[in-house]
Amino acid sequence: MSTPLIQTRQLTISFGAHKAVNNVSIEIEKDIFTTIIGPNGAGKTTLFNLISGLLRPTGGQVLFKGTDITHLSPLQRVALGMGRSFQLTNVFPALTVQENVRLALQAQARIGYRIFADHRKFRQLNEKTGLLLEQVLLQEKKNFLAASLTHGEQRKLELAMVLALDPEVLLLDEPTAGMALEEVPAMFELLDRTKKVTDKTIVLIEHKMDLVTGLSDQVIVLVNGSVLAQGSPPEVAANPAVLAAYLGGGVLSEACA
Amino acid sequence: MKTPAVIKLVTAGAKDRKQFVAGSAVALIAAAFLLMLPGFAGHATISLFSRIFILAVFGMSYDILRGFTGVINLGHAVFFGSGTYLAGILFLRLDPTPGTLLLAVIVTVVYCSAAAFIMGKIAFRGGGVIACAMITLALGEIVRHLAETWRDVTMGADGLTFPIPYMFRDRLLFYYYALLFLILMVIVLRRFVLSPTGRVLLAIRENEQRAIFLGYNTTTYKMISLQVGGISAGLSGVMFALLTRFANTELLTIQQTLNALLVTIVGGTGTLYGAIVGTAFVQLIQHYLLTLRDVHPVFTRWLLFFGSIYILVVLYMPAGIVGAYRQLADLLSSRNKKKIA
Amino acid sequence: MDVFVMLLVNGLAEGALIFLMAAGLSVILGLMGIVNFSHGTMFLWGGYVSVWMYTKTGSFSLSLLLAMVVGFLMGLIFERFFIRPVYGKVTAQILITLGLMIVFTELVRVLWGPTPLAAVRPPHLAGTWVMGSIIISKYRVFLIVIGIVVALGIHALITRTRIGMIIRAGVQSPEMVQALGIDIRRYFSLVFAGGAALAAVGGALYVPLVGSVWSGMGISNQVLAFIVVVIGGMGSFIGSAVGSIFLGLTGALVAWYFPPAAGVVSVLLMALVLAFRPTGLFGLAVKS
Amino acid sequence: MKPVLKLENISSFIGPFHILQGVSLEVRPGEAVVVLGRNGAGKTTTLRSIMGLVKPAAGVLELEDQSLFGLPSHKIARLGLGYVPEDYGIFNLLSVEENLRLAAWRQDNATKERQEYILQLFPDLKAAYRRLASTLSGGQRQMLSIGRALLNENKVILIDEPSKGLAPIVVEKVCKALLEVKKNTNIILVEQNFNLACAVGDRFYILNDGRTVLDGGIASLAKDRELQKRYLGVVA
Repeated sequence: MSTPLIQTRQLTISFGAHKAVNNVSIEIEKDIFTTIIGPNGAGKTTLFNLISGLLRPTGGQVLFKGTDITHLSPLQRVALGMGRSFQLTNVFPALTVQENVRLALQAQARIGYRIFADHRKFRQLNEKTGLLLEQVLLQEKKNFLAASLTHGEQRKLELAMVLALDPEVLLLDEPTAGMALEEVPAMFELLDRTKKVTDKTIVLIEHKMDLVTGLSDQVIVLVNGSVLAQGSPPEVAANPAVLAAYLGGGVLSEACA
Repeated sequence: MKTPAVIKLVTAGAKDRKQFVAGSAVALIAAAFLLMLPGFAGHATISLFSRIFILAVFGMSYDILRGFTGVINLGHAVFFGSGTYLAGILFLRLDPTPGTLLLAVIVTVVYCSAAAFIMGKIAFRGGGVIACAMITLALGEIVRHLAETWRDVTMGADGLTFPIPYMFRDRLLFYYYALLFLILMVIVLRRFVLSPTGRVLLAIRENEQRAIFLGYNTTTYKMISLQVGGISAGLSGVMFALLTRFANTELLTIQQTLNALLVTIVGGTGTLYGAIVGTAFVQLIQHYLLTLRDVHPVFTRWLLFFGSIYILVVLYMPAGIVGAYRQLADLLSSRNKKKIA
Repeated sequence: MDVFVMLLVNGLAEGALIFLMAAGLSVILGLMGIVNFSHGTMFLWGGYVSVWMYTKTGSFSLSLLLAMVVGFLMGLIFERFFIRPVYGKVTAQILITLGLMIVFTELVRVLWGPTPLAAVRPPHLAGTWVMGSIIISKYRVFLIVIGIVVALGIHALITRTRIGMIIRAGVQSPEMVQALGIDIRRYFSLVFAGGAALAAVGGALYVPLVGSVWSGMGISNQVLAFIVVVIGGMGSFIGSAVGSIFLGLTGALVAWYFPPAAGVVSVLLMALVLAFRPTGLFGLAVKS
Repeated sequence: MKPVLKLENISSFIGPFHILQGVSLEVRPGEAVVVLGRNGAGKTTTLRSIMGLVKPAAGVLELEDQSLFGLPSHKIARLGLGYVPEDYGIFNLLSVEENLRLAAWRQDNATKERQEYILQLFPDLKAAYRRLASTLSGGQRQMLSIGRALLNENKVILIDEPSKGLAPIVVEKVCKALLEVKKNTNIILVEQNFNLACAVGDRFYILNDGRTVLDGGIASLAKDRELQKRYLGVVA
């Protein structure tokens, strides 16, 4: 068996008495579309923060292609090929949509230190920017300020920025959060296409499971900081423990209902 | 809440053709006016304008940091003052020749580069805007303190008077040198701002964490920004030495830094040109206030007014003159569009 | 040994003075997330009004009292009219307080002239105690005592009173304090003015020590207070106390053994601390 | 019946972002309403707008006959609104006792009685009375936070996802507490835990993209599997 692209070993972080992520060991294989689901507060975003380096674990390891990256900075992890999006929209608000994406492409093209070249002269980047914006259906908004976009559009912009980095693995933190429900299918279609066209490994956090069943190869259920279940979407959906976790526990329904 | 129009237009760049043409026209008219100014203005006015040109560069150097990178450096005067001191000391110790001036420029660039490196290493060690402001203030004060104590070289609080190369002594000629210096620096800094590096600085100003997650080593970029800002300030300090032929520790104080800060704020931060407009505005007002000395002695304390203007601008006109102008232009153009539609 | 005792007293006295400024600065930073660049101006005004009062009345305690009142009022006015409109905007706060610093430093020059004024120690605190070869200045001991009293006072205030409770809670989340029905802004004003009053008293106590008052003394002492806050960890009260003593003692030692470095030692110390602990010795997370 | 709390077409911004674009809901006397919706739909911002922690830009916001629109948070709180935020809002540097004392703005007998009642309701808090709040577990924090909101005679208590990140057994405790609270006070509950929502709530509102899109009796929601699947993230 090949080494998994991302692996965590007994990954743990506690904030005071609270263990936000508790002893999580997961493996994410290359080219596999993994979705991490779980109720709010289960530690999904914290897990992402640990994998992408925003937080340092209190215990355990994070491995990328078999190498221990637990002590690398976020910057170094990006350089290795990890791109992530954020749950709360995290763009450059007072820059245009185009500029947002262009900055990501520029990072990937490694021309940031060209002090006296005109940034507009890099035609290729501008073309690529156009292509990416087309891909995420934002072409018409390219000269708008990022701050003026709707929530859904901002999520698309985020996705374009992560794609622009051309990372080996995309860590997407609830790309549909805050979108109008009607916009969600388009977003997932976008992800589906990305998965097929670009041949990337995608790890997705999602609160709702039914939306991603068709998309995911593997589902990991996180509850109270620990892995509750793991497997193919049908397997996980059939797991009574998962249902209970989502509904709030069987005992509760008897006690309260 | 609306995003200030300043930022909008700067980032949109000059790709808007109409705006570009308008901008060029303004620049041409201004250049023509400034070129002909010595024909009808007196000596005092010419000196005042030379001063404006040089201090405008100092202001722009500050805008690179504050307006484009979002860094508040309260020790920026170190670069400017050191430029003046280095030039002065060299002119005094060696012959005041163009060769010495060249040497002074080289020494200033090297010195400012090194100082920016050290300052950045300490100030950018985490902690954000607040820590950076406090630390740079402390560093600046230390340099001032050193200059005051090191009397053998700097003459301490008495100040340093020095000769300058012959070719710069003519006020009229110097006016053109200063104008040329300003134009050159505008071209260079504008290029820098529009370069890929300059764009990254904007990204840092907007959202540093996101910039890191795009793979930019933001600390390095901030260091670059400080290098460019520091060296530009140092060069304007050298020019200032040629203008005033005198250096004192005032040039190294927080007050001097605040002068640069004020002109960028009055003119409009993150616009580069705002610093020029702001410098002109502040210098003209200062000049006018000082002529009121005879009316009432309180006008000798013109800093009182300077500080008040400063507070009022921060409270009521945060986008500055250029920003307010652009907002107005924006408003008008959007109204026109609505009419058409 | 006698040199050591002397340096200890000198250092602690310096530390006590710095502490009077740094404590307010630090608590304001922790509670309100504001760096008050006009803090040194309160110190300056404290110095001037106390000298003015002392020459008028000859009463040292009256002059301290006046400094405190003036500092408190200035703090109230600054907070209400200049800080409040820019709450939450870090950059604007820095700029506004810098502006206040310029105006009020200049105002001192208008009122009392640009040249330094002489200041004297009150007779009962002037002079020295001589114990064998050890000579100790009474005034320095007085400063140390004041420093300790103020530190204990603030500590008691923070741990024992309702105001202190609100401050401790507010440092974590001013918003939640407000959502519990407490007008946190009133406490902001109070803390800001209290910090200002402490700084003003610091200025009033500093002036007799150095023998004169001049318009540049605000900024130079503010720099020391900043360094203490950076070293101690921003927003930490304990950190500001420890940092002040640390800075005072090092300053005294260096001034004695290697005077040329006296001007830079504080900054070197700061650089050194930051190199190993970027958040300072007692680092708290600072807002925004 | 006249509603206790009424929101009509509330619009709120966070920075430049238009988060609430028309939220309407009302709480009638004796009622607990549940606000549901996907992550990012604007549920938390709705509660924060009621409390004045986010200043609403437009709309109607009334508590009984008093408009809350534009009032500072502390005044809103004193008019009778208790707030239990998502992250509990417990002050770590204060002891449990101090956390309670801070919230009590009157030190009268009624308050003392209520405090006794709270400690009775949450024996955990009594045991940890003198301890620093930073040592409390998530569940204990939640109880302290709810207890704190009960300390004053509040007309409505706003509770944001009380089950978030808590173990099922703790959620049950919270549920029982909420049922007890409901006897005396109106509640607005933001919740993703469906069973908890059903157990406590009388009526529900669903938010989508910053707008109220649906409301109704909780019983009808409990039957409607399709609706649950669509808005609540329940695994089908």
